[in-house]
Amino acid sequence: MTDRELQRRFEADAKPESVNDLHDELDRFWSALDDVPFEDQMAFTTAVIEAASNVVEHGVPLDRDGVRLGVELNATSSRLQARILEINAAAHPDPLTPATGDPADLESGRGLFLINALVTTVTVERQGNTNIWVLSKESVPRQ
Amino acid sequence: MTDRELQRRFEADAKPESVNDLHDELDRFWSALDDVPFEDQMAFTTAVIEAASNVVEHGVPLDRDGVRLGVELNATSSRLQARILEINAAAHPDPLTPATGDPADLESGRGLFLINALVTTVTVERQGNTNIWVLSKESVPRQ
Amino acid sequence: MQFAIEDRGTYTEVVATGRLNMVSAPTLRATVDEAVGAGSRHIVVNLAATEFMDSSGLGALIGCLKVARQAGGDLRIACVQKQVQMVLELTNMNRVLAPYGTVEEAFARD
Amino acid sequence: MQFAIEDRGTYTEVVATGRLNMVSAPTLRATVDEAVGAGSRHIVVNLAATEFMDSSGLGALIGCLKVARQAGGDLRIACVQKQVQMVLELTNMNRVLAPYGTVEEAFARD
Ligand SMILES: Nc1ncnc2c1ncn2[C@@H]1O[C@H](COP(=O)(O)OP(=O)(O)O)[C@@H](O)[C@H]1O
Ligand SMILES: Nc1ncnc2c1ncn2[C@@H]1O[C@H](COP(=O)(O)OP(=O)(O)O)[C@@H](O)[C@H]1O
Repeated sequence: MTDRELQRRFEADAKPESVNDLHDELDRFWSALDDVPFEDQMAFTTAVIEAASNVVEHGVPLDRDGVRLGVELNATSSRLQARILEINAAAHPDPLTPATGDPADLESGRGLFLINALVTTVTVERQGNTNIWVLSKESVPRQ
Repeated sequence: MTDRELQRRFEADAKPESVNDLHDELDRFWSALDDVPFEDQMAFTTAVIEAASNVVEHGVPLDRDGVRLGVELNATSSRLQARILEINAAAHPDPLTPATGDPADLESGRGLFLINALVTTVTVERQGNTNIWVLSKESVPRQ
Repeated sequence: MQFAIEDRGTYTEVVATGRLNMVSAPTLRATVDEAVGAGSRHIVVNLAATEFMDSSGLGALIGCLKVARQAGGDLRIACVQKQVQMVLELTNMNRVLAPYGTVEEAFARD
Repeated sequence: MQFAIEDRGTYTEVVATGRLNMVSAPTLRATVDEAVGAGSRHIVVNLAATEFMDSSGLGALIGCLKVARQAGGDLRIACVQKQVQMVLELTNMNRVLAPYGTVEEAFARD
């Protein structure tokens, strides 16, 4: 296993079409990183798209400039990480502790449930005018 | 405190307007039971309406007859109980364990969260072609 | 549930009467969309006669808040009854939608 | 994402190509609504070329299943790729929407 690190940054208006642009960015990320196991790519992409879709669907803008969606992708030789930024958005009512993923508990919103089931850790924080979700997934490159 | 018991049954097509008819039925239930503390009426009504709305919104019919919404209300001198029936509906993927109500966890669907926060116990079961939610709330009549 | 729109000069008042649930939520959305479309920027939803609100109603209010903010304005709520207060508190949404005691107070300090 | 409708005699095939996400979900709904409105009762959604599905896409499929059943028919899915299979399994929705190996098999035993 060789040491390597790759970073990418994406930013766009939080509108549905941006989710497709982000998906294209993720596809390019995996092309640049051809040693990530396919199962990990699939799980990580799904979690990032779910989190970004939530920003588009639920983010409440602070003003007429609307919410911006930012995504920072980072891969090292031990893990994949995405920071999903909900920029210029109202604070969440509380520091949100995402639901823990009990596979039998379909009732608690499939999006957040999937995110929790697909990555290793999820944290949520507020910085300035931005809500940030950090998704991390342990993933070791194929030999 | 006097011993007393009251039962009511409601059934209608699972369509939005039925939620208003059910709400009228709940209002009549409280009129017939004028010793239930107002806070308990308010909490219980909210939980029953949330559960019934979920049946209308999410129930998947087995055939063209569509889903029917049934509600059985029961009050004794120690508790309020509602059985919410999703009749002629697809089985839920698993016996559903409703999310436990952590007030800081806004992320897991406000409807189910509210139900769990407002009543004492929630159970879900399947019988024949019907999914059943049983909501119980401890409530002692005003003296 | 019925909705009435009143132009109050510096703000628009939406008076909501009845139950804010899955039946009436789309009408609230349409009413506020129309007000914002017609140029209203500061909207106060008067909930004095709203006897009941569930999570669909709350979702509609938050959707309306988005529409108002995206148009460069804001939406506030006033005169909530006990049941509405209970739902706002349990969901912690009283931080995003803080209820004002009277309609006049909602934009008084802007 | 693109959708194509093919009349196969005893059933209608909807071929979905691309990503089934929040952008394309409403189009799937409209496509199936149209097919059911035009009299189709047995619908097979061919997902062979659907490389990705998220919870919005899954929600749309379930909505379409409802529409088909309410019209007295049914909707089934066929030829799912690995990512779609993963989402169906994690959400346990493979019990409500069990994927068939081929489009022909979906209604073969009815
Ligand atoms: N970025 C966000 N901003 C505000 N609320 C959110 C956000 N993401 C999720 N939520 C809340 O959490 C709930 C559950 O989300 P999710 O599981 O993705 O289901 P869905 O988005 O289909 O409702 C949402 O309905 C919403 O109330
Ligand atoms: N009666 C039901 N039948 C099927 N699925 C349900 C039912 N009730 C709830 N659900 C599932 O649980 C999720 C969360 O429900 P809820 O907390 O009420 O939020 P919402 O209905 O706003 O999405 C729903 O999105 C749905 O996927």
